[in-house]
Amino acid sequence: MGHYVPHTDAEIDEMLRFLGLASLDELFAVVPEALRLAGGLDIAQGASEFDVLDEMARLAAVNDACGPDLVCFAGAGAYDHELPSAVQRTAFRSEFVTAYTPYQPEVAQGVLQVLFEYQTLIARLTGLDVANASLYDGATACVEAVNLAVAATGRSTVWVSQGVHPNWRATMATYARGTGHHLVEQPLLDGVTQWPTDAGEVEAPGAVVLQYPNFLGCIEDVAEARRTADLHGALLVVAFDPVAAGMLRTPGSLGADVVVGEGQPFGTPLSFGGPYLGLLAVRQEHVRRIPGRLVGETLDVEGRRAYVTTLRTREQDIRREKASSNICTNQTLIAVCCAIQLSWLGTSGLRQVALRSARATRATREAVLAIDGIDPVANAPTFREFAVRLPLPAETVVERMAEHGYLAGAPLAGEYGPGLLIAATERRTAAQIDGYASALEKVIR
Amino acid sequence: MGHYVPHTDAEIDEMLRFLGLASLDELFAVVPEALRLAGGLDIAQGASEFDVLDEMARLAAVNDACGPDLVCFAGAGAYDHELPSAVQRTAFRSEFVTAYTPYQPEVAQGVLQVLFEYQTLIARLTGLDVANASLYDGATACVEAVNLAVAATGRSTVWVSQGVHPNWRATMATYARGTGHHLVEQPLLDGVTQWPTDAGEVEAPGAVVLQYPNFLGCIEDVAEARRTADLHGALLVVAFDPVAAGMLRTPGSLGADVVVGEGQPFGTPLSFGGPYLGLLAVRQEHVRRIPGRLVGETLDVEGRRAYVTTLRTREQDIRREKASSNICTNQTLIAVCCAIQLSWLGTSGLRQVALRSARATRATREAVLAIDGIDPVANAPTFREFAVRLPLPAETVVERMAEHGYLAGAPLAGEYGPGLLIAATERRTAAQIDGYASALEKVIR
Amino acid sequence: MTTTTPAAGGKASSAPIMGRDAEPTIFELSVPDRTAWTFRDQGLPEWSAEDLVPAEHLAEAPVALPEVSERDLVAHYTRLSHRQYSVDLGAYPLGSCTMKYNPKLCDDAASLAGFTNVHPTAPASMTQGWIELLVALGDALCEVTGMHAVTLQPPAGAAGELTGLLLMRAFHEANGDARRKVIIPDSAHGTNPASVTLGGYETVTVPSDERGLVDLDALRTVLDTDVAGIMLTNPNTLGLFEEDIAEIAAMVHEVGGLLYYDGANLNAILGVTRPGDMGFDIVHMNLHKTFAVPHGGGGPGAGPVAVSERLADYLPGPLPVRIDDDTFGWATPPASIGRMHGWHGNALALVRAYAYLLANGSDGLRHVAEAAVLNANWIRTRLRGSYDIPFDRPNMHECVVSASTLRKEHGVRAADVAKRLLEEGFHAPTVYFPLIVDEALMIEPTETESLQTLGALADALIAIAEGASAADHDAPRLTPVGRVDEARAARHLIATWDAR
Amino acid sequence: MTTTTPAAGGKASSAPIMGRDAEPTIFELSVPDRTAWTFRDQGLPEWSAEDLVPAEHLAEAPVALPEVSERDLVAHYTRLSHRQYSVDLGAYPLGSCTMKYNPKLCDDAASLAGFTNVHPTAPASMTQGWIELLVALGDALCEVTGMHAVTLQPPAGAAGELTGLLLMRAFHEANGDARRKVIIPDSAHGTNPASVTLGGYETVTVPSDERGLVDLDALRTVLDTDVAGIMLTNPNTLGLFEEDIAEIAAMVHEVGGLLYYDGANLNAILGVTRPGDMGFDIVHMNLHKTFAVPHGGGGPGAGPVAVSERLADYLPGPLPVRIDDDTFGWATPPASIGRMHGWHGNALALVRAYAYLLANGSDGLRHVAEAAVLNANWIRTRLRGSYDIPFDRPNMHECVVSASTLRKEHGVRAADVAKRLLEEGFHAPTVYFPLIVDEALMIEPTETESLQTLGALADALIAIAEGASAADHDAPRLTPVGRVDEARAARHLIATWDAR
Ligand SMILES: Cc1ncc(COP(=O)(O)O)c(C=O)c1O
Ligand SMILES: Cc1ncc(COP(=O)(O)O)c(C=O)c1O
Repeated sequence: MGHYVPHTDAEIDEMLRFLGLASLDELFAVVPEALRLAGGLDIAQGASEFDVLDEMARLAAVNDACGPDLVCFAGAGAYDHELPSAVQRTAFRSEFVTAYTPYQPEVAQGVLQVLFEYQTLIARLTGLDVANASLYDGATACVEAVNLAVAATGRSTVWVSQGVHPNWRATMATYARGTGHHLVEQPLLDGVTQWPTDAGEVEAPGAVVLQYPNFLGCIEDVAEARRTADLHGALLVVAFDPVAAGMLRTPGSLGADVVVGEGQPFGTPLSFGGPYLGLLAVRQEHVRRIPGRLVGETLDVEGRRAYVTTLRTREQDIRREKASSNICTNQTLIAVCCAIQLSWLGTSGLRQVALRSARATRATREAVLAIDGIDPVANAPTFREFAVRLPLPAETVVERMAEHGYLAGAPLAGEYGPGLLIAATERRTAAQIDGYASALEKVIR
Repeated sequence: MGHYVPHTDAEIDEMLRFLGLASLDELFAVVPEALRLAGGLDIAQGASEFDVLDEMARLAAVNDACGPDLVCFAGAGAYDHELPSAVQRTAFRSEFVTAYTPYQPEVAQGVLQVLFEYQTLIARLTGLDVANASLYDGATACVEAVNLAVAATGRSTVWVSQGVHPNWRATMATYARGTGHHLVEQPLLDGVTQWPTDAGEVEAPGAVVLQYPNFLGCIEDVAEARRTADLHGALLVVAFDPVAAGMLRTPGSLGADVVVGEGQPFGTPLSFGGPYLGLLAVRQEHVRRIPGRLVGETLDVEGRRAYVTTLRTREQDIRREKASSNICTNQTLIAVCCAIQLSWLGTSGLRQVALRSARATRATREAVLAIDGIDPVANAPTFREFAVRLPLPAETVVERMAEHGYLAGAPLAGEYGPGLLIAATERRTAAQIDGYASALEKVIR
Repeated sequence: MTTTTPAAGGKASSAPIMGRDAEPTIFELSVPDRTAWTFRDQGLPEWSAEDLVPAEHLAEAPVALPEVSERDLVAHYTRLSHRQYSVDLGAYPLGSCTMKYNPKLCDDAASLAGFTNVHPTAPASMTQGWIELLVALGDALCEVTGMHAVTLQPPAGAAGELTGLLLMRAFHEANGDARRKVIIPDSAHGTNPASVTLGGYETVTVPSDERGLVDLDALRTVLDTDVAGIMLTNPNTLGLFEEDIAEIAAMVHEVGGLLYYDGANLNAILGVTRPGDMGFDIVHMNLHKTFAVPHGGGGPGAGPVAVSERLADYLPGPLPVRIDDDTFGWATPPASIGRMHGWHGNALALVRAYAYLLANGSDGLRHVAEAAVLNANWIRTRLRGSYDIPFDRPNMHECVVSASTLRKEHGVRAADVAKRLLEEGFHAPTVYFPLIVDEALMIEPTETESLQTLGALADALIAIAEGASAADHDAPRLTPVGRVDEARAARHLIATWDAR
Repeated sequence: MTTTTPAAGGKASSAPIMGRDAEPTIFELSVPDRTAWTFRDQGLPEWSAEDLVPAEHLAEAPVALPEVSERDLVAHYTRLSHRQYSVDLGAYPLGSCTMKYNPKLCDDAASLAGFTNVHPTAPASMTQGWIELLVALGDALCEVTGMHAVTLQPPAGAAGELTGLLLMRAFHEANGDARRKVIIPDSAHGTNPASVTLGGYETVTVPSDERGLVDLDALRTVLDTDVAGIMLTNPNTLGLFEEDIAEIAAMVHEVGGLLYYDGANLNAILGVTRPGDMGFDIVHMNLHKTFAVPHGGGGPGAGPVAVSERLADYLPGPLPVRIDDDTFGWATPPASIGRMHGWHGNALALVRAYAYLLANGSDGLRHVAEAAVLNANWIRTRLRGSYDIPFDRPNMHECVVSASTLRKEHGVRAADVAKRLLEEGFHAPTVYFPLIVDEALMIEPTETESLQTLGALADALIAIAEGASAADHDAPRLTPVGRVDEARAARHLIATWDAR
């Protein structure tokens, strides 16, 4: 039943009369008879909101959710960080949740100002000049960065480190089917990217792309990547972990031209992978190529500070086939969560998240590597995640560890070889880490 | 540590300097040395909000909460009705939650208007002229009604039906220790009150109090109580079940002078008994004796409709020892929930809740009384609740039924004799009722 | 065609974000047969009302309620929320009300299904978590107040006061002496005398002396064996600490009276000093002031009452008790006065208070008091010269200033200052209380307001004083409605939509 | 002393409820060393950064973030929310955006810990509930669109479009024919041509005829074997149903091209007719329009893509699949184009859409379409005479009117009408789109707005037209800020606080 249609039967009649129609069906007279759906849709009739919530609760209950009964040691681009009540309750106020893209700035200063603050925060985390108002997720942000670099350099060959998240590389490859970009993957050696000294036969790259820290948790040498990019006049695209900004040098300070990342660690639950948040920031010189929405500060007629979406001529609705990207709807609400979470953290809190996550990871790493039969995949320094080789398939280990109350990590495959990727955040305690290690020891016996 | 104190050390120093003080301790110089607490409070140091939530979650998890795993057939003044998402999410907006009593009407029109709407809704449900802006709960509302009646009649003897909730009668008796009111309880016969034809030796009553439907779920004859009251020139106080207004005649239409009730069934979860909502409405002639806050419509300087708390001279802050009640803080937020829930129900929805609850109760009653060894406590007609005698202690039955996933009901005692009070709301389905009855059959074997 | 019914989904007329029209009432938005409700399919026989209840009991006509869609319901109340100021929107220096910021963690704690979906009649065996929480909270509150036992039943401060007075009465009656009087200072809150009356006592008022404290000589003259006790709040409602409290206690106890502590101002002394140590026998707390239970636009609150050992046997029951290390249950004291609430009090409010207590801990609570007192002294000192300060001495968590000079010189009253402050973007202080101060403005910043906020508040108050003029009578101008005609509301009472 | 830092706890300056000042930025509210964060005690060795990471990788200076208290954080963002209009505050007739009311039940469904706390790498054995939901949603969306298979990965409509174009490309390449062109009508949304480019195709635009529909003759002239396909939305962006769709489909298929359906306007035809039955091969849906996923101020949304059988093998993977009656898992189609998202798409948005779908059911969805179309026709009819109606014929879920006469006679443009409407308490329609209508005002009331709301909206629009004057250039006046200088923003770009 159309619970959410307010019209009473009397009103429907009144409105039809006003339109000179005899029935609701006549509204669809323009639809050719042959195309009309006979008998209606073959899905169940509507249910009460309470029956619906029961069904949703049933489905939710079937999942093994992270929490006290399944302590999370998985990362691989999706991290189990704290979600303070103040951030969640403020970000999800209905004014933010039920607004559209701020097309009428006079009544959208709320969203616009939060986005302006968000852009500033992301610019600071990346060490670059300008950030946009969000993209879909880390993977698609990486694609947009490559498209920007190719447009800027006019060269469509792109060198991509195999340290970049495999799903992100898969997404880049998929988009490349349309753009025709030529993606050349560069291998890792003991956890960090080996950049070729010259391009050889093939066209020199327009972009050099790496992840910092990379998928295996290893801290890449961004400065060297910068040198590689310079060698070919390519732009340096760094996919970074925003949490690392609490301890490590910013990609911008290391020479990145474009920085992208996944914003989920700041204010967004694991959510089975979405909605997440695509971060993207660029050097000033590339601002006119930046994809998606950008909020700028300006004045209103009375000279009061005001915000508005700007440089609109880059966008699809105006530039159409020549737009810098096709993105329209983005991830604004997740950007709002991110901005509020970063404000909750502040300078010292950001450092604490990084430090506490690194400590938990160090403790976990030591406990896990102390188990014989388990070896590190790489020896390069790591920050908040690390990979190990196990005596039996990672998938099996994950299944068995679940029975002990742990999400053991993310299984590795492909170019990384078999193994398990393990991460620990500021939420993990010594007790949980001990429990994890002893369970793991049992499980691999 | 004081997470919620914003002051930085530098600011504290700056402020102390401004005050010419050397330390925070000096702020308490006026406190005699002998009274200062040495060594601080003997409670744990502060914890992070996440540790606190873990502890709260631990405590919550220890309880057997009503839901799919414990289907609720208990009532006795606290009912398991539906709580629609729209009502809960709207009522708990922070503007309503974090405001004080509307002392500055120009910036409190939100709360004031909702209360004005609430007063109107409660007046309609009771069938009387004016309702106040809430009291603590049904029990204390009953006390306030008696105080009003005694003040109005100048007679301090009060006849109270034993059909009134025992906890409410206990509360009335407790308050009577201070007011000196003389409460005379009147017994039930086969579920309904037996009113004495004359007062006998003792002073005639200033108030006659009954519950409709009463504690055992039986529908009292309010008209007869009215006649009894008239016989003695007493005011008739009816404690009603607001859900009954969806089917039964309103207490006002049956002659009540003052109607009180428990508002929990509309928009408030079971909550282990609080915060609930004290309903109180009176005939116009008693409005100047009404306890607590009252919101009235008026105009602002520009002639726009506005709301404000009114007839303030009745209240403690102005009238002091002569006030109509000592109440100050009331249950406004719960009144907001109630008003929004009643608006969600509307005319037809209110009828549906009553009808569906009565149907579920009828079905439960038939299934339960079909079990041999179980007999009704009374045969008077019931609305949404009924009482039975069991072959073994109700407490035992409740414990055992819990293992089958049911909250069996509320045990009876005292003047009612041993037994179980059973209620079913619009949430109860045929399947649950069948399951309940067959479990009960097993349990009493 | 024309449309007469106002449109909730339509004009955001009442959201101050757009326009300035009033929001229609929910009754004006009602359209016959429109619905928001849905109910689950019960799978039961569809008995009619007549099948279920004898006809003579059935209403002829259904009660008329607003008929709106979920969309209109949400729009209407969301707009009304935009016409409501609140702590979450800014400072709320309402004296005596302790409008501190309430941590959001407490909302989450109070939303746990394991608390909200528990039936009050469920046996102890099924509610161990609840009872453990109540016991732990009670223990902590006893420690904070320095008392021996506590009841969590009273749903607010005034109910706590009455509970205390009934305990006083029970105590004296048990000792076979019928006393008739309870003393309160002239600065006392209105609920105190009102509760005294309900407690069956007669109020005797003692004046304050030039220090703003209880006048000891005056007290001496009213103290006799007919005095059941005295009700005090310390710091008192002027925000001043009753320095002679020990002596007062001795004097009252001397004549066999008891001391009642009105805990509304407890925020000032958390972890610094305790009513029990001052000699009080009975203490109520306003958890909705001191322990961050949000005020909800007027309530619900919670007003637990803690007592010394000799009064413990009279407490209302049942009381949550620890039976052994990990079992909890209920017990009613031998000489219990009875019940002050239909169930166990405002239970979910108690959950919030307990979460707040755990988060702050002993160190945090002391810091709360320090910052609250620091802020209030800072404000008083800043306002010196702009407002009269009748008792210009170190105060505790709040300070009372006066607009009497402003009134004499510019005809600007405390109420005008309050309305002007609304225009400046702050909630107003409490006005005209305590009654002993002419044109009183009672300012309680609370500890959660920052130095920057205090500065802005002080700047605004000073600017108002400096710019005081007849124009202030037109304030506030930028609020959803202008100054409201309170007299008119009382003259032609319209307390319901149907009374219009 | 003076206070320079703005005070979040202080002036409710930005809450329109009081005053009219701007809300400071969070950066202006920052005070060195102030904190809101708390973290649990990990019980781990307190290794320093140097202990954990080689020094050369460590930042010299920490990244500077705002330093505020929880209280100021909440006040700041709560005030900003009071400067934001939203569906929950009132009507939002933004054409093409389907700003319907989003049932609150969906918020509760999407908040269940069993959904929010699941890690995307958790194996199928641990996420059966999630996969079952995705399968059930996918099946329902196939039924609604009349298609065979679906991917839920695309996070929004534009991503869905690109997915569709990449599927087109994969299909043609598999058949060994390299086609270069994709046709779109001149009324198409900007994302269509932008996606065509990203798909590696060249955009060919076909004009609309005097009916506002695709010009068949023009279409015929551009159709050849170099055409990979055509992208249409039906009803089109004028809100008109493409009556010749069957013939168009035949023509396009004739030359071996595919038909792509832009589902932005699906709300109009739910349960009435289906893209699949019209002959479309690929369909994207905007769940954030049709299926009540709230827009979140710009996103997130969800743009699933459904396809006919012959395209199923190319879908992105992994796809959620039913393995047997009660087991679910993942499978990647044999010729999959790859991935369109890092994980499984905007999963929680899919939860909302599924809850909405269950609540409405087949009967509810059809009723949604009927009411949406009824409302849009009612509005168009009411506005006749007050605004130009370039294509004054029965429309579907939205109608496009024009201010061109108002502009000629009064110099009042569509943008001015929009700003005036804000003053009247409504959100504005979409302006200047579709591009083929001069001074376009695109009005989509949606089905959740009542007749009363429509009436109020129409009355306001008519009053604006009747009162049109130069003064309209000063609108809006009663909003948190007045008309915003967009040109200035672009001229001196200030995209971050640090760029000022
Ligand atoms: C000094 C004082 N005493 C008592 C009370 C009454 O408390 P409550 O409003 O919780 O009943 C108050 C509350 O305003 C107060 O300020
Ligand atoms: C007709 C039409 N097509 C495509 C889109 C793009 O959808 P999205 O914003 O979800 O990317 C929109 C959204 O505005 C639209 O209106």
